[in-house]
Amino acid sequence: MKAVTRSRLFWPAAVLAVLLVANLAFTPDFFAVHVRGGHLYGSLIDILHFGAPLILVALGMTLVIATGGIDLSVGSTVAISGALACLHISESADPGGLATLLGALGIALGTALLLGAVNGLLVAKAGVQPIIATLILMVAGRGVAQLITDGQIITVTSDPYKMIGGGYWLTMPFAILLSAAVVLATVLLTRSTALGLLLESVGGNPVASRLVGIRATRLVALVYVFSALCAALAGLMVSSNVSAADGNNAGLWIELDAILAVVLGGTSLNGGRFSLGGTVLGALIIQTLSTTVYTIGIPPETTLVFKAFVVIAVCLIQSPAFRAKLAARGTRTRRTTRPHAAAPTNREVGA
Amino acid sequence: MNANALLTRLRGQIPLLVTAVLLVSMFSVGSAQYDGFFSGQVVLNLLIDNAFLLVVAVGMTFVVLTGGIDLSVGAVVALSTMVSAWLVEQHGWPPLLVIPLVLLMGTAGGWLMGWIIHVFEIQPFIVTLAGMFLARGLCYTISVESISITDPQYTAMAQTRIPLGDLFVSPSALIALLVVAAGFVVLHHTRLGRNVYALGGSEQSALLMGLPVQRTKTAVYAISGFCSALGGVLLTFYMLSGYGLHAVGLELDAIAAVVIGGTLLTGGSGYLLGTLLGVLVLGLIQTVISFQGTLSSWWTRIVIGALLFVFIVLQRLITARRP
Amino acid sequence: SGGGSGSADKGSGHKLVVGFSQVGAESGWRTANTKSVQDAAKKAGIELKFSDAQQKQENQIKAIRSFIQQKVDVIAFSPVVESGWDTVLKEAKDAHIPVILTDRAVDSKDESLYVSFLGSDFVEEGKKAGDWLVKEYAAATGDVNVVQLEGTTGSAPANDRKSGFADAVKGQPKFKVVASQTGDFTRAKGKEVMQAFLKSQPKIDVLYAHNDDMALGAIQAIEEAGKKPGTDIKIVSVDGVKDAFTAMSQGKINYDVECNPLLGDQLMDLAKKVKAGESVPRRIKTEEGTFTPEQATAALPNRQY
Amino acid sequence: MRQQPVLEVRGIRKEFPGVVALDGVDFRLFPGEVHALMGENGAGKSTLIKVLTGVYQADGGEVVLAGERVRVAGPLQAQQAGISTVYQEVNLCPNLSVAENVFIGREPRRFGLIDWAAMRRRAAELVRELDLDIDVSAPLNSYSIAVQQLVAIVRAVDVSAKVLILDEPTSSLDRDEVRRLFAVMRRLRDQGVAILFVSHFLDQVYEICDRMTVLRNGRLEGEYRTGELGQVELVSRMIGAELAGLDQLGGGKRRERTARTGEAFLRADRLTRRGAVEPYDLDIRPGEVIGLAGLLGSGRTEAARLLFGADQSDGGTLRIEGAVTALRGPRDAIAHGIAFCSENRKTEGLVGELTVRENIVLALQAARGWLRPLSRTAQDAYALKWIRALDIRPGNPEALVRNLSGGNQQKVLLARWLITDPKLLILDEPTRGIDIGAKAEIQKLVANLAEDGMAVLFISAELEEVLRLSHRIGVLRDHRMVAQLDNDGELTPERVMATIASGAHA
Ligand SMILES: Nc1ncnc2c1ncn2[C@@H]1O[C@H](COP(=O)(O)OP(=O)(O)OP(=O)(O)O)[C@@H](O)[C@H]1O
Ligand SMILES: Nc1ncnc2c1ncn2[C@@H]1O[C@H](COP(=O)(O)OP(=O)(O)OP(=O)(O)O)[C@@H](O)[C@H]1O
Ligand SMILES: [Mg+2]
Ligand SMILES: [Mg+2]
Repeated sequence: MKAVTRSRLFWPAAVLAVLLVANLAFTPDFFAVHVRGGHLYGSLIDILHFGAPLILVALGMTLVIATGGIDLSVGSTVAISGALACLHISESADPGGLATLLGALGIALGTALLLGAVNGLLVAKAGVQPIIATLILMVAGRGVAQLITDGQIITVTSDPYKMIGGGYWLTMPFAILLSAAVVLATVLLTRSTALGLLLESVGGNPVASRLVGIRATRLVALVYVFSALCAALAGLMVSSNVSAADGNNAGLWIELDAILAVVLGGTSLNGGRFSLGGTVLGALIIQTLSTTVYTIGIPPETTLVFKAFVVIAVCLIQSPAFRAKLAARGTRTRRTTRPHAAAPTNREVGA
Repeated sequence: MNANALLTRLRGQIPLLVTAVLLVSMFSVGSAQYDGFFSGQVVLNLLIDNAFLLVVAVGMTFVVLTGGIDLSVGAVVALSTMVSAWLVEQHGWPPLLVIPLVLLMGTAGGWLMGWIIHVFEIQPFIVTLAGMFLARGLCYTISVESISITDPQYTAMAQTRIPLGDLFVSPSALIALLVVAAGFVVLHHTRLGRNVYALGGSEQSALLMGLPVQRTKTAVYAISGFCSALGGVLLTFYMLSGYGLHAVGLELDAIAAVVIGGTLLTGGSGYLLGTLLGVLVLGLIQTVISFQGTLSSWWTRIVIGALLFVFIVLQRLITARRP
Repeated sequence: SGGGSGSADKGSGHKLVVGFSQVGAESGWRTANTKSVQDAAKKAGIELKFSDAQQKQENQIKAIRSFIQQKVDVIAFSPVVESGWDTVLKEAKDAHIPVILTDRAVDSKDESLYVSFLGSDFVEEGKKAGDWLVKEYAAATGDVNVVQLEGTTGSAPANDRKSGFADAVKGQPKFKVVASQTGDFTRAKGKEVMQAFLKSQPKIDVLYAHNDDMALGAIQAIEEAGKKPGTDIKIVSVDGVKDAFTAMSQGKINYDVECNPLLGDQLMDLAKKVKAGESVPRRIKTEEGTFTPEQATAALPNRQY
Repeated sequence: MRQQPVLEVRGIRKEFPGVVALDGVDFRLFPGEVHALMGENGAGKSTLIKVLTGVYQADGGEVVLAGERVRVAGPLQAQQAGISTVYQEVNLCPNLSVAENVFIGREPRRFGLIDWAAMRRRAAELVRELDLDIDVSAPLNSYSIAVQQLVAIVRAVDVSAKVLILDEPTSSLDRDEVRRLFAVMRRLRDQGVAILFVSHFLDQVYEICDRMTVLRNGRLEGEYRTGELGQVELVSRMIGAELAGLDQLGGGKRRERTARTGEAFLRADRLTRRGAVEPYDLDIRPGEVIGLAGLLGSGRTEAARLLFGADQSDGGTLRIEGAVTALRGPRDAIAHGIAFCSENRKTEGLVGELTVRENIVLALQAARGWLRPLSRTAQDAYALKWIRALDIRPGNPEALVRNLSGGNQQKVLLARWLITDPKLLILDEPTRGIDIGAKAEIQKLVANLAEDGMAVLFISAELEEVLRLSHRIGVLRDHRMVAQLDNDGELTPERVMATIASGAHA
């Protein structure tokens, strides 16, 4: 039992479970999953489905944060990639064709690669502080996305494109499968190679890492590229889900949610140790929270207050210091039932 | 003190100098480019229009120097405007009571966040993010509409112009400069200020050296809360309204100003005067954009990003090249 | 300025300069609005100083200040919010620059601060949507369950469209707003929220969306739930963008209240008149209609945005 | 009847997850004495000190201060109660100036504001008392770990407390510095200050201490007068076994050295870096141990860093196996088979958040590249092998390095480089904070590695150690290599000291 609670994933998982169960109280068939029209249908599926892009973005963010950085530009990358893909499809002669789809994916991911490389170079080579380096792209990138869409919403009708974010495969939303695959690939990439260890080392102690011969510059730059690719994939998913690209609003504030997901998952913003599983749980917590707000009908005016209390509660539960203090308080109150031991003096030094 | 010591200390100021020089060059380019740009009033307007940002950024500097971050500032600014407008307009409270109350509220909120951060060892990012949600949420629970302020004392503060020769400044700009001066003195000439730096250098060391870590940390967030509330008060002078959507994203502007000013986000190193420069840089970019006057919405963003890029890269290149 | 292609210059011998401060570019509607203003200025031979405030009132105030500094002839702007303009408008007045509001009013007590207000009335839009609902369900006896997709919390169109709608259905207890959440004016959010509604609400008769984008997102959610938008769930929305008209022509939206962004020409006319010293009405409503699916189908080919 | 102890603990117990660090320890400290706390690496010395000063809260037992039972809530409270401490790892703020580090928390003030001029002046005076010639307004991190240690001592001493605790203050100091420190300690003792002193150098302990308390595995072994207990007996109390002979303490005879000939593995020609080290020549042959001697700040570390590419040289040439090589960074050096074990394990060495196993394999893994991960079995094998070989405690490869005792951390760092099987091993103060048993092991290890053909560059503040191991000794003074001495069996520490002092070729 103790080993279970001490696991890094225990508390995020517990929080997620509590949130889900809380929903059950308001919507009795919250956990029900039916098959409707050949698709799985239910609130849990929705949470995974709408959480998929956030999971992707947070995944990239986790690795960035592991190196001690932060990436604010993911929201803009989400917008740009969706915009580029939809623009390409809407301008092509054969919007439903597979070649068009591949072209769209290529353009979107290729551009993301470039954007990530710019971030990476600024941070790793030029030594600009990550928050500022990526802030540049956050500001400018949104403009670029608007430029691409001409400030309008580009609607596309392309069945293969629709598949990415809104389609189903083997009764499951394809987006869920896709992000599960990416999560799996990332876990494999970091944990069955030495990448994870090297990243944690760079984030934990950059000076020492240089002295053991880790190629920190390249590693850090790559991490930003990875983050941009994840964001681009998320952007494709978001735009595909609604079959439209919205340069103005796609991915707005997703960077905050992504960072929050990472932190809720138990990864420290100071860099070092990271937990991909924790991040996935963190993202699901956030998505479940939104769904909870919708299903239990919290009025929009109080949504934020509600969120604030949930976030603080979640953090407190996860905080070992809080639990220790709670436990101490418990034993102390139990003790105070008998009169104070007559220790001669028990003063606090210099208090 | 010998010349060597002087040199080392001067070398520490180089990033600050570089930033200042870049700022001046940017202003010169603007002056050469646009009519009416080269005027004292444009400079003063930078202060007038960014007074509240400046105040908020001063508070943020304290937090960032300890290695923390405060995401709640924008929302606290909004809440301050909202509470001010609500109490003054809808409950008829006198401004002289409302303003101290709002300042107290901001300080207490900041203090509470700092306390949670320290005592329960939760990352500042989350605690202040929750603070941000809470403050914005409280705005909406007061009202989702904006409340305009017609109180004569507020309007007087809003419309007073203090002449400086041909030019003028607003009282808010002076208050902001005062806050910068006070912040400077506190940071560089008081124990609290040095403890802030020590905390940013190494929290564990600060603890082992017997510094009042908890007090410093809560103080820093309380200061940031106070500055946000004061920023909110200045914003009410500026806008004469309270609104839950005021100052959206201000936290990023404030952090950007602090970091552009040369403060390390990891804490322990930076200057308050750098923050002043950082705010001026952001303000100047905005001014250039508005003088440009033909940029479409998206080009506005792209150009802001590009200017920021050029500025940051030059700043890095020049400071990195020194031996 | 001056010189160049100044064929439109008359009388004073220099081109009319209008400073226009736009809220931002948060939606396709806003972009169409911007474009219309820019095109109209070009057409009318007016030099336009355009500034984008990125949704921030302080940026708009700064922009207006800089217009004053640059001594433009007329200032026009779409206020981000209604309140808080007195100071800067007074400065404009002191500099003898007339101000025209577009799209949204300001709540200033001092009427002399601006000369005219040109634009839509969000409350009216909400009311129109509500009126249609009342008429549509005049015969219904049972409860009519309405879900509402609100705009960005706190924004003026969201506030006004909500209260206008509420006013219109107030007298009729059969209309029950069973769920109301913000969809942030976006398709993705509209879809997400609607999906949650469909699961948590056993019976939904009507969807009222504060803009078309959210309605379009919601339509997808409804379809994925195996229901027919426009039939199983009636949809009423605001804006009248092209995509919505397409959806209407397919019977997926039942009623759309237009909110016309194309007020550029009107604005330029107004600016010229104001500069020439002619008296202008204080309130000019843009030409806005309401659309049923039939009207929308007919209008679709000419829809510009 | 003796006077009352200023500080006394009874039955202190401290438990960390999985480790009982202190188990019912009693300890008394009297005014006007220097008291040594002795024990192997991981015995619980630092933990006891941290409990005394409120960094950790004890799980049991009591602290009595001047006759009163107290709960020390934290270092701040401890300081206010008159306990001044230098912790084992240098715990100062690297970003602040030396003067600030000395005075922070008690800065001289005028009109409520810090009096910077007075602060700098007084700091300069204090620093000069220890014969340190440094610029007190420069940031602390521009100085070597030894200087930082001295600054920490200056700070603690100046507090003029009732109790002064020094946890391994001499681990990177050379003789002269130690002598000056002892002078200060004696003066304070004579003023009635109680001093708690931790060191693994037995000579130092016997020189300065009046009494000692021995810990073993977190338990109290006993309290003795220095005169009562001989060195051999002390060691056997510490390790809990009879010792065969003093010889094994590392004080024994020098090893036989067969002079090495042949091609140099590495040859430096007028290698230099401005402001760090003047042009110097050096060659190291396989199987050779070259020692570097010099006073604190003489440039030993900086000379070594050039050979590893940790700093870029700006003059001279470096030949590796005969070929002129420009090292662009540590990575290059590692690729050429060079390893560098830094003197500053906290900032330049370990990644505290990672486990012992991960820290041990880090350099090897970095050299292999991320695509060729060491299998978990291989990692475990390496970790376990070196945990056993160096007696790293706790012997759990999954323990976080941050939670290890100082000496054990140092062993982890050593293990990291030993598994890379380098051709040239640069060891900068490798025995810093390591107990005498382990020190002897490490010395034996280095000698054996050299025997097997590894070239070693050995830097240590402990001259005897350098002499015991090296074939040749480079002497540095004021950032200049002033001599290279053959360790021909007649070389004595005194002669090396004389060379350092005169700065001339011997
Ligand atoms: N924070 C901690 N968490 C877990 N274990 C710890 C922690 N601090 C110390 N320990 C363990 O407590 C034991 C005693 O460590 P301590 O640092 O007191 O040793 P020490 O006697 O000072 O050794 P050294 O001579 O190497 O400095 C060690 O086994 C160490 O691993
Ligand atoms: N009097 C001094 N004592 C100590 N360090 C000094 C002194 N004066 C200057 N320093 C600086 O401290 C730094 C220490 O250099 P380095 O680390 O190379 O020395 P070292 O010989 O390895 O000595 P150690 O590691 O024992 O401190 C150098 O940059 C040197 O300039
Ligand atoms: Mg120790
Ligand atoms: Mg050294």
